[in-house]
Amino acid sequence: MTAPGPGREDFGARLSVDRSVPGRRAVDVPTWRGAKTSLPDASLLRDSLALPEMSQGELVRYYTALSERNYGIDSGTYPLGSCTMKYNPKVNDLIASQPGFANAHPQAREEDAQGTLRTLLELRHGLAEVTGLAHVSLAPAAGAQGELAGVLMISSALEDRGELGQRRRILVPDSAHGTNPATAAMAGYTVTHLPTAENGSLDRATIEQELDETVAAVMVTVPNTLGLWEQGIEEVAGLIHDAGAYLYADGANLNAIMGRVRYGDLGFDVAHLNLHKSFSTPHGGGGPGAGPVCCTEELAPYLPTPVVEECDDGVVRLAAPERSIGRLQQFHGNVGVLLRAYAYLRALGLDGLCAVSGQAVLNANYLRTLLHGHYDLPYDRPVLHEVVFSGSRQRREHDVRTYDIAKRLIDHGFHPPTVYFPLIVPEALMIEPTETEPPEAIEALAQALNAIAEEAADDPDTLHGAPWSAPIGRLDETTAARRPVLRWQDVGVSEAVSRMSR
Amino acid sequence: MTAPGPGREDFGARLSVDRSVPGRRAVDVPTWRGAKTSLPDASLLRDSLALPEMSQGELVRYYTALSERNYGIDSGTYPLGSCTMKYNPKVNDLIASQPGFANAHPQAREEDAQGTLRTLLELRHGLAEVTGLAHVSLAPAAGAQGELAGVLMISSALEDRGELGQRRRILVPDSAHGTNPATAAMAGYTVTHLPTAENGSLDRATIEQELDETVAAVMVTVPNTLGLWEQGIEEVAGLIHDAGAYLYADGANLNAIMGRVRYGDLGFDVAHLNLHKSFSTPHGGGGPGAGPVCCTEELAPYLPTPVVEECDDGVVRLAAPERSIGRLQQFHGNVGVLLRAYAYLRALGLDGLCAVSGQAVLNANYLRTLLHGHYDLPYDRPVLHEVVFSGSRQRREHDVRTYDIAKRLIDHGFHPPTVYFPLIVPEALMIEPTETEPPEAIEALAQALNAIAEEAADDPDTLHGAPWSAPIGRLDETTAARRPVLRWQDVGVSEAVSRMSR
Amino acid sequence: MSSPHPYIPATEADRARMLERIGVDDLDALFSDLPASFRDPAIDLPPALTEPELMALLANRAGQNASPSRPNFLGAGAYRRSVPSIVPYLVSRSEFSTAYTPYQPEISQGTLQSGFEFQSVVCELTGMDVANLGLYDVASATAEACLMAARATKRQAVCLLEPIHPGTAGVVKTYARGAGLRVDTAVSADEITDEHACLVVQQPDFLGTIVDLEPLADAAHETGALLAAVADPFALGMLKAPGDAGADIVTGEGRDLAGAPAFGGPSLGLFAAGLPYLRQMPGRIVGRTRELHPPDDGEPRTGYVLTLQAREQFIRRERATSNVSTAQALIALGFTIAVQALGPRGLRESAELCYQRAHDAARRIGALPGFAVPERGPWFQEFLVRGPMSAPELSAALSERGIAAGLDVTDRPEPEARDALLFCVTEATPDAHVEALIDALAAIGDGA
Amino acid sequence: MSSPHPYIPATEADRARMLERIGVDDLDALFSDLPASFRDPAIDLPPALTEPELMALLANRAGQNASPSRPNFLGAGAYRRSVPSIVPYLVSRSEFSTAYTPYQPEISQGTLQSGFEFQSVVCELTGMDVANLGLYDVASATAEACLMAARATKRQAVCLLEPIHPGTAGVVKTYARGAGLRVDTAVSADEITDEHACLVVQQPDFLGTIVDLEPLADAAHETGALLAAVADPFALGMLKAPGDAGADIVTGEGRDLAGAPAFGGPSLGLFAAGLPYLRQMPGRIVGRTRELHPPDDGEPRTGYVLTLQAREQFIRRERATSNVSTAQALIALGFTIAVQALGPRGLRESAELCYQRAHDAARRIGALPGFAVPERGPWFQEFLVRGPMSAPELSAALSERGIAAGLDVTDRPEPEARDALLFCVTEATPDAHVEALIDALAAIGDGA
Ligand SMILES: Cc1ncc(COP(=O)(O)O)c(C=O)c1O
Ligand SMILES: Cc1ncc(COP(=O)(O)O)c(C=O)c1O
Repeated sequence: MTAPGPGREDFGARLSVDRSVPGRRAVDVPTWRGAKTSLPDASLLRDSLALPEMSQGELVRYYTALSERNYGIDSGTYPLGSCTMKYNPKVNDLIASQPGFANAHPQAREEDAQGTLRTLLELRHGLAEVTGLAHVSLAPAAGAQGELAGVLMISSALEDRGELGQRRRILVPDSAHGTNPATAAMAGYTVTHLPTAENGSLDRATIEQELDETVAAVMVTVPNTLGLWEQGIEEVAGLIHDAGAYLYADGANLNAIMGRVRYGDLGFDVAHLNLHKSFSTPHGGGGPGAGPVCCTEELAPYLPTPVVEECDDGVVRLAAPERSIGRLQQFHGNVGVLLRAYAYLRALGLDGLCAVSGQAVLNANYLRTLLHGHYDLPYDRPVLHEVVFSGSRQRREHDVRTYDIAKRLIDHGFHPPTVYFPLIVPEALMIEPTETEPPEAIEALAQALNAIAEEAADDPDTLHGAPWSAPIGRLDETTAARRPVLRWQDVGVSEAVSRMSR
Repeated sequence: MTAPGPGREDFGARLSVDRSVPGRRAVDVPTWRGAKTSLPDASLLRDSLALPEMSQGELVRYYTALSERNYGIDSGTYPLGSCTMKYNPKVNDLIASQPGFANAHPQAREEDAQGTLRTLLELRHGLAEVTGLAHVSLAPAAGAQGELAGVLMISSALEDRGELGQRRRILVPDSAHGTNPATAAMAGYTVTHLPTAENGSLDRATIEQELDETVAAVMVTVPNTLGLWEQGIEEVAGLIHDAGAYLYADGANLNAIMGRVRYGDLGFDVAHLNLHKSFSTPHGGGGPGAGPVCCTEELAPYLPTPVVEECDDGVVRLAAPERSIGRLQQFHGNVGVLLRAYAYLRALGLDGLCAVSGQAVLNANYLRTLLHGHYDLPYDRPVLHEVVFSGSRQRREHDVRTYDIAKRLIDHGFHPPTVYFPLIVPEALMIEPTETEPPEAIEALAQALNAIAEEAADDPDTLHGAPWSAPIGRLDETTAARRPVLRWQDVGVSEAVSRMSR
Repeated sequence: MSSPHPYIPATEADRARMLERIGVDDLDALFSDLPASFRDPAIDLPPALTEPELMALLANRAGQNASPSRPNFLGAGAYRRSVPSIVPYLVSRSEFSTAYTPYQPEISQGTLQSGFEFQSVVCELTGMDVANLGLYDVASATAEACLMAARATKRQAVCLLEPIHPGTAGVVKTYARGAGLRVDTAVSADEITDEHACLVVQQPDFLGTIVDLEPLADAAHETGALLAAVADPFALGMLKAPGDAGADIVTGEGRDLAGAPAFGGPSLGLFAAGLPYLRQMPGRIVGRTRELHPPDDGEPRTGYVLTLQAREQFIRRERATSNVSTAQALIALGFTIAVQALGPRGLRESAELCYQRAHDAARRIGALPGFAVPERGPWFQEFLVRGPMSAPELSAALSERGIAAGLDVTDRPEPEARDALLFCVTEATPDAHVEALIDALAAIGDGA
Repeated sequence: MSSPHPYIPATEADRARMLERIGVDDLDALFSDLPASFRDPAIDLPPALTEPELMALLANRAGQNASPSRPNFLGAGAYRRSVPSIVPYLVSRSEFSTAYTPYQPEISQGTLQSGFEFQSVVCELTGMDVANLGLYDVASATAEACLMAARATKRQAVCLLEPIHPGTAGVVKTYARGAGLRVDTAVSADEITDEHACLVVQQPDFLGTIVDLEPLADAAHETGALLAAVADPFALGMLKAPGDAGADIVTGEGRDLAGAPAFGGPSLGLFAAGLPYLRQMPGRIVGRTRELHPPDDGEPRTGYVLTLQAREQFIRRERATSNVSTAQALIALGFTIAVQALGPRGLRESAELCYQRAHDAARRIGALPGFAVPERGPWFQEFLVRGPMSAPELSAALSERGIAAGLDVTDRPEPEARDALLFCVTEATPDAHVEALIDALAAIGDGA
């Protein structure tokens, strides 16, 4: 708790450098008492380093105060659609921070890291079971890197088939997350956007029309970003394979279907998962995550290096698949995140995973029902893990944007949902409660959103100026981009920082 | 961060039981799969247990929100006089929580606990050096228990001298902390209060007058609770000893003089320290603390059990002094706190301890100077670790009490100082900045207090109603005591809690 | 040190500026009251360590204790528990851990509301009307219970029923001496007289046996004494609440549910009593109240304050109910969260799991040739083991095999304890440790 | 499970109520879109574990790794550092750790303002104008640097100067393939041509040598290529900032200053560049701004937002500068706090301590009969050791003695690496470990 001062404190204006006093320090460094080696030539050395100088207590206070200007999952409901913000079990953090795990060196002999490696092996097996795709590399650091891995694996397979030169297109639904087209482009492909049909699934006719010998792959998010099942995906898989292309699953929404249906069974060739979503590892304000890539036998030789394998001697090792696309990380991926995901998997088991997907879906539908009528619902069907409303009516009738609605929700004590995504829903409000929200929280959220819908009619200006009760008011994002101030020096504080000279 | 809802949330009205839903749970318990033993007779077993039922995420949110309704040393300046709220180094917590320390069993063979025991031994030596009293027991759990130990040791010594029956009085200055007279009474003594002289020290004449063969001991706080040195204490010690009594040091204010002067050298027979103050271990919202008792050779045989000693075989053991007053704890004291205190001692060394006392005193005098003239200063002299102002002028001229001033300080972002103590200063404001506050914080505190002094004149009602910006407004303490509501059941919620039946 | 210590912000330049403002020449001037002849004594302390050096030193020290993964069957007052993972995280939040005693309720609602939860939990577990915010440990809490009983009954002796933890008995004696109380020990409730302020009974007793408190309460009450039960709060997950069996005061040790044993402390003394004793109780108490000045358009909100302080030393001084000030608040917070995490079913299931695992281990040990498990009645988690050699020899033989045996209780007067070690198995004792123990005992039995 | 899992609040009764409100009969109805023939496949997963079982299992697993207290001289991309004690505590505060990417700045100022601090620290250390919020790790950051250089120069090849970490080179190749870039490796700056978008240089290089970047920058710039330096941010505590030596892009690995190696990750890719490349940069960037609607009586306050997002995938999609979304924000926070805790003097002193300790160890090893420490120029914390036997044999001999030797680099082309192990000693390598190594090497030398 920071007791606020009278008046409005401009906390953001006081950075570390503004709090710095030359000569203060937060930790001491041991003195070297042995024989001294002369330093390298001065031309190789720096002669100044302008960093803030604070005592330990001051630094702790500064970052404690900063933490209090943040909202985490422990602060309350965090219904960001697609992001799957669920409770992060503390036990997972305890487990990953055990010295035996934390201090394992990435270059250690495999015999010296069997505890970690066996755990990763079992995670690999677990993910294979859950996805129905038997082969897995845990290397990708996040979803987007998992996508890159999957698409590059497809490139390698096509190359081995001699078709890489000809298959230069990847089809991506217009409801896809931005990482999908961006990944396809990074992997050198042209992106063709597939329109979403009335029912919220892919438009079969367009796919059939687009599928030809120039298509390398179709990337589909299942369930999709509308929170809906891709109807007929198992048949589309057949069409795609018939056309010689591969079917990629963006598995970031696995949490809706865990334990109930599997990508491999439906005909997907490769999928990535977002463990930092479905498997509850903390998102850290923007990572670290982990985006394992899972695939069929056919694509297995191309998996990124390393793959965890048990050898005949019972030792678990890191292997480079035969025709691997190569490395994605200097070492072996975000192992600390993978350990947490493993702990989560073991805490739940199959019944637990089904309970997760079941409750996640029930919660989303409950919210859908409670909000029904107050906001437009472009795809008015039972949903899976999330539901996408539209603020179009509020925009049209009261000149209130979804942006305003989101900001106002902050005043009601909630983190806002995802807004303006998926792009195909105008003024989108994409809400994912997840299974870890109690029904009372969903009811309170619905009540707040419905109250805001009323306010939009009665008192739109309150929404336009919101939030009113956050640590800071609505911020000027336009000027931020137009005249970027991106570091201390840009604020003109560099001279306030003492420079240490040799 | 908790984004506040619109309107005033009555957070305090929603206890765990109000959040409870029958059937929820925050942890699972393993199932016993072995042979079953029948339970004891039903008459020995309970048939209901009315506790709240919450999921893990809900419970974490509840206590996270509660933490945000608290102010700790990491939140800002916490200038409680006498309480010595200084920065608590995180490294000490890390050290004490190492599994090797944390999991040591108190009944372990001493050979199995040498890491802990040697550390305690070195702490014991360090405290002996710092106090000039060579013999130490680390057993007392807090200052008050240290006092009890010291006074009982005096009783034992008197008993051995055959004077216990006759020496039934203990002299305690009127500026003493309440634990001093309470301890004397618990140990069976009659308390005689000694008035404070004009200069803020003991009144020598009264002491001389009171000192007779009915006096067992004089308990003196050095420096005293006015933040002042007890002038002539070394001479008073002589008088006391001449009268056959013992001189006890309440060492809770050791932080002002660490490294500069020692109780033993001054003639004290026994002293307790408050490690959770002087040695920076976290106070925990009311403990745990540690109140080691240190004494002369003469009193050493009476120290509480255990005392840590190195034996001839090099093994460190727990010993019962010859004529020990006995145990104060089932086991060996608040060892986790002692480990933190040891780490603090080692991080500082002698130079560091002197730097601590020096800066603590400098900070208190700086504050004294900055506030000078704005509040009455009954003892207008340079102070040591703390300074005691009086709000008498504000009370008299503006009907503003020190209570109001303290509450208003909350609106300025500070924890208030200690108020109404010591009892000899009317409307006391007892302020102890400690050495870990940067000068800027002291300046800001002085500015706030001086602004409040002005407000007292210009706008006393703002002070009467303060605080205005805290998580909750001024509370009705009178009703709380008159009609005590001390647990859930008193609020009438017990029926809301599910009862578990066998 | 020319540059300041990391814990002390002020630099040399800061100091110069401050001294100037104060109007003194140097720091020494501020210490001029201290008697010159005693100033700056020679103090022998090891030199300061930087943080990495400090961490290395104390990692090393921690490694000099027996490994925490070593099989350990010690109980006797400190029990290995499965502490829910959320406890250490929440307790370590510095808003809780670095706060002082909540003297300013408006910015201490976290500590205070948690304290109200604690009191409620303790009342429910013990079956009592009121609880305080906790005392140092079970032993000092029991000592305070005796002093309170003496105040309430105006009697000058207390009676401890054996077997009681010697540490508890010891502290009662220390405190009783100051208060001028006589401490008697008894092996049966028959020994209680109308001189006794209270009968103190441990539940389960020191040798692990579950005690039927009702007849003891009746016996105490018949003489006008109170019954003070010293109960393991974890065992109360399944055992009858002492209040329901007639206890007037209940104390207990809360440390183990809140965290690791830490060589015995920080501990947590639980203290609960019947309503008649409320104003006689030692320690701090939180009460619920409301805001004084709600805004015109609002209801007063609910808040918590320290209350009934007229009992306490800082107001009542020598007439206070106790001298206690700083107690064990942070451990109480951990205890509260742990109990609430387990909840009513979890607590019951854990207690039963503990019971089952201990009995299973005892049964297997009793079946080993040369070993016996003498019983004294129904028991909870601790049992006596008598082997084919003397108790110290058996203990040493296990120690050689890397196992910490149960406590040697041969010197106890109870016949069952003769030549016996007091073993403890809880819900948290790893299975592998039990297996290792049984293998080791079998091997020792074979060798004997 | 009839009762809900601890992670899932809703009870059976809650579910019934919710289903009724939704208007469906059962949960299955909500899954009716899923193709029936594929529903509820057989999935083979081990049964659920309760928390105590889970903790026991994974404590056991952690124990199957080599003990963390074992002497270890591996570096080669992951270095043992003295992480300030305040880092793990602050980073673990769940307001930081359980937040999402800060899409809603008003309630994410903690993440955002810390991010601004991070960018500032990275700019200062690297001597660059702008930095992003971090990428996955040094290797993928370097790959992104190559892609950015290719975009900026419109060239189709990059040149890696050896010796460079093989993991870094590997990731560059993976990314380059997708982007259609050729990856050349060179042993000298002479090999750079005007086909190359950039010259990538590691500082210190893979074998530990400190590189003089200025001539390399000049060589690159002469051909119109950029210089991308892959620099150890810790070494930058004493080494010249690559920006001051002419680098256009700087990447680096931030993991080790922020915490333990954790078998290589989570890592933290640092990415900084000159101002001209700002709008070509991958990843998130925080900018400083002000409130839009201050109250009538107030100045607009300062706040932080994600900015320049028009580069990013969620707006630009296939035309984005990178596909990166989730990165390593929490590690960046730890890095920032660690660097600020050390401060300018601490960072310099730590780097010099590391340098001195490594050189002292190397000197002592080089003095052992049978051992040599071939040097390639000034070096920082890693050195080559050639012993009286082959490198794998030496490694195995040390391993038998409980010491993890330096990395085997015999297969490197550099002549000094032949038959050599790459040892690493840092400021945080315990003295006792260095002593143990020297003793072991001496004994091995005697035996050979
Ligand atoms: C549907 C979908 N796909 C892909 C991603 C990318 O995952 P990451 O942020 O881990 O790179 C996300 C989340 O950002 C997502 O929601
Ligand atoms: C001067 C003085 N003496 C004694 C005490 C009692 O110490 P404790 O609270 O640790 O029992 C205190 C603090 O409360 C104090 O300030």
